[in-house]
Amino acid sequence: MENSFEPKIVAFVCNWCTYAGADLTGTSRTKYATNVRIVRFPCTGRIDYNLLLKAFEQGADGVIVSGCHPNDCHYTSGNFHARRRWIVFRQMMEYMGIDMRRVKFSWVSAAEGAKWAEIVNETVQEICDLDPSKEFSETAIQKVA
Amino acid sequence: MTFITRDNLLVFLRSIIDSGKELYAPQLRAEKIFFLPVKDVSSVVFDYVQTVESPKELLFPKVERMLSYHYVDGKMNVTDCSRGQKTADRVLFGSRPCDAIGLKTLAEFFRQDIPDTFVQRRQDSLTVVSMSCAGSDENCFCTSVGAGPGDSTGSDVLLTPVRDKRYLVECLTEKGKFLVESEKELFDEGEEINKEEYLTKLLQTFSHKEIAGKLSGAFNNPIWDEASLRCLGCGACAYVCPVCSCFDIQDEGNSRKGDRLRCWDSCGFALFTLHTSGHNPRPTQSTRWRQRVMHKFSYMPERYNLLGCVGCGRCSRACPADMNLKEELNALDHILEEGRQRVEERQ
Amino acid sequence: MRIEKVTEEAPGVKTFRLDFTDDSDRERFAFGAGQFGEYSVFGEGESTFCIASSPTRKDYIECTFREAGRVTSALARMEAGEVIGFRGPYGNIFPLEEWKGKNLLFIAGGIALPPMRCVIWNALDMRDWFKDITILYGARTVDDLVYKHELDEWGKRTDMKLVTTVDPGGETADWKGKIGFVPTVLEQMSPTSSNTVAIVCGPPVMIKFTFPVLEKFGFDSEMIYTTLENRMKCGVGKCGRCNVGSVYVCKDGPVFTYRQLQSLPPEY
Amino acid sequence: MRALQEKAKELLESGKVGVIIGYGNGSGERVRPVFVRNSADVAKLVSDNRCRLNLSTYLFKPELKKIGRPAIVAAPATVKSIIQLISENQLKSSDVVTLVVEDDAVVELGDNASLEAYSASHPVVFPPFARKEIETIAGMSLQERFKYWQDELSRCFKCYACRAACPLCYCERCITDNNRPQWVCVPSHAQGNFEWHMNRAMHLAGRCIECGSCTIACPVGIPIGLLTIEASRIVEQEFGFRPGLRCDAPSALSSFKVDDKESFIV
Repeated sequence: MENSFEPKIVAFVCNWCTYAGADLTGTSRTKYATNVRIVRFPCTGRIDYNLLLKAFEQGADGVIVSGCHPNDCHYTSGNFHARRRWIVFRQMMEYMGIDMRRVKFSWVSAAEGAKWAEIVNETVQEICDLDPSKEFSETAIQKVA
Repeated sequence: MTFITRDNLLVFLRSIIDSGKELYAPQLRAEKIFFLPVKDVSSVVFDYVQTVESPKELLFPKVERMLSYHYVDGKMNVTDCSRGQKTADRVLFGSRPCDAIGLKTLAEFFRQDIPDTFVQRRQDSLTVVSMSCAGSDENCFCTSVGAGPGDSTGSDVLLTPVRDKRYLVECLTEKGKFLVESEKELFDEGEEINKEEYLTKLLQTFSHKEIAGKLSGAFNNPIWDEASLRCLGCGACAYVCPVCSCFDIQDEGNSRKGDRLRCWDSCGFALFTLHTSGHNPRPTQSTRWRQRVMHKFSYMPERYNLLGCVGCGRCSRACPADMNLKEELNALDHILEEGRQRVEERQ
Repeated sequence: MRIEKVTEEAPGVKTFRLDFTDDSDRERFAFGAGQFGEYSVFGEGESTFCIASSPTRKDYIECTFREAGRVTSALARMEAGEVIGFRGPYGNIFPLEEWKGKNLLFIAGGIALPPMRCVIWNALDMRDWFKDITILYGARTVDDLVYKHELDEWGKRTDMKLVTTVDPGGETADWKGKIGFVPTVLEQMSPTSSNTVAIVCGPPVMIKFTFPVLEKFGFDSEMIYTTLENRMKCGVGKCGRCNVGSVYVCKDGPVFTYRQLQSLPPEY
Repeated sequence: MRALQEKAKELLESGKVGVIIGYGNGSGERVRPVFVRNSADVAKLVSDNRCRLNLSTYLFKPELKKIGRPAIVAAPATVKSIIQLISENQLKSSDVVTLVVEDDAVVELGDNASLEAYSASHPVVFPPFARKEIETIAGMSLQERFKYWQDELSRCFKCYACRAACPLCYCERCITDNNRPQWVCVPSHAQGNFEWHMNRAMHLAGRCIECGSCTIACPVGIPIGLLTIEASRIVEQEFGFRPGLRCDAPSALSSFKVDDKESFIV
């Protein structure tokens, strides 16, 4: 049965670097796991942590958040602000008992098509090892008693 | 008169669980007492004045699924959750007489006009075994709202602690009799006693009937502004209240699959009555506090002949700003009485 | 119910014509002028609007709404053919029977014409029941006037009188109606109160200033009707937010006389 | 107590302030917020170790703002929250007269410097239960922590007393009251509660001055203060930032350093 688990992974990426990078992965015909659904944002600074929560609540098994490398942000400092929030958010989630191995943060530039494929493949593999997301599924977080 | 010992009472509770019913009783959690499902009868607490939350969740849970919808094969399938579902048989043990009255009032309110089947169904399968009060605190005022520490209204069985860990047993309804009869040998017959002697003495400080009369002319009284000055506008009072029944309806899910849920709401929140246009009929905390008191002591009696308060004092204990309802009502009574006398003198 | 037709009335204001998806529902459904319903978009929630079409027009109902909150925005995105949820009808009705043989004076402001359109069409369809019918309708700007096509139609009819007005500054170059706030225009019209029922509906501030004008012209408070709109969730007197004193707008209203309102606390 | 009452009398009679926000005797053994507007009523003011609820949340209540300039009876945590509010441009030190009671003498903290000096010399001490809980949680595994919080939060019925009591929750419209988009589910089921408490913690990260008002206010006894305390601990550990100490401090989560640690980012 283990082989049949196809994790659902949502990727929140910035328009200027990672989205272009993922595009490059495609145009260079690099093959990589198809489990990922990409959501494009203007900047990592716009990626609210609530979006991550919502992704899990709606059945995602893993989330990738990715944007421009430090100092490369199209808006100068969006990724620096985002990074501070991630630092706090990750640890808060762990404090509340959520396994943060399900969330991958990365910097992928427009030129790093290969890195994008690598990150997706790696994440899929890691999530497969973790089994389907349990914390947020309806059995663990009951909607109605 | 029928009695039961503490030891036999625990056996009785055990037998309720064994019979497959869900038993709810006061238990300790985070240094506070709550009505919780009982797994082990040894965790049931007997020494308490009042639980933090009222037992209203047994009739009116904080979140209830009203309907589910699922769009399949080009068709929207809607499941009405008010129909067809069986509710587990439940026994509530250790509710105070005020709680039992609260449950009854709540059920009667939901029965008005278009009966609410969710509440109705839960009430039908609930047996209430209450415990008279041998103690009270400064927040209690049941005697001022027409009840008392040994009032049997709304209970199916009422126990009153007498001496030596024994309890006087009053079977009040068919449901109650049924429950007691099933374990008859645990109960014993004893001498006649005067129940009143074993109850806490709680002085009546005002009359709810008089308050109701006086409130009709008190709408513009400055007392509301003064009393609500320290109100923080949270919903703690409403959520611990055994009678408060206001709710919100929320959709959850997406356009293809999801639920329509009913969840508790409170008149103390600024958003409760806020119109989309930005207009708010109750724009300040004082108007919201007034609505709370008026609704309980004036509108509900006038409209449904139900009193919206049972005097349990939970709102006062829960209030982070220490708004004490008993004290406020006494002050209200006093001020309105003075006002009435002034008017009479002028005439 | 299925959306049959979408009409754009004004910026952000749309009218839906709705038909029942279930034939037996259509058969069973009956309502009176003044009643409202709970319209829902699954996943977004429910919203309360008056039924804007006349009970004399069978087989469909219409509702008009302004895109404002979560549900109305979702509704505004919907197109003909899509299905929405409906509960109702709820609330009381305008007592048209009692008004037989009287003059009717309708006074509406802005987005408050829809709840009145129901009773206007109802009255027009039973034209011989009533004597003079006058409508005074105002909005902030010419753009904000709803039911423009019907306003044209009403303006052309000879068996009724229509006065439209826009707030000062809201007129356009070719505006032929009046300019001024509704209460002011009403005062200029010097309406007769004899044998006349006034039906007022509009934003709270308009209502507040219109009642005194009507009283000045001798309208008895029993002869002034209005329909209230408080925030509602359940529509059946349970959720506890639409009450004005001990009265629930959803089941004792939404139609009230000014006399009734005078005895209630001003929480609407 | 006498000193406080005299000071209050002087402030009211001189017209320096319109209202004293202080503590008075409440039901039973409790104290409650009182708002003294008349010098004849200063006897209502008390000051003892029961006075724990942070009163600075009342500085934003519209009904009180109308009365006039307030003086506030402040515990160490209250002073910290006032400093934090000043640093967030919600308040100026001249908007409020801050009164601290020490050894039955009353000190008026009238400017940023005196507020900061007082704050620096008066650390907030957690009540013993909080220290114990913090240790317990620190020793838990991930699964245990998940269970612990699910269990605790299951009692939450979203009365928002925590928000109401918090001096730093001053938003006119809270994220949870917005429904476009609906970031936080309204019902108090497990999911809605998790979202609410996560948002509360994130919004108070680096801002929580650890007064414990939310925990005191919680009617069902959830140690919710631990969440915001943890958020602030993370901010301090990662960015070296402690709220409530300096009136001109930048906001931890709307500033950044180029070399913030990023070991978790690939």
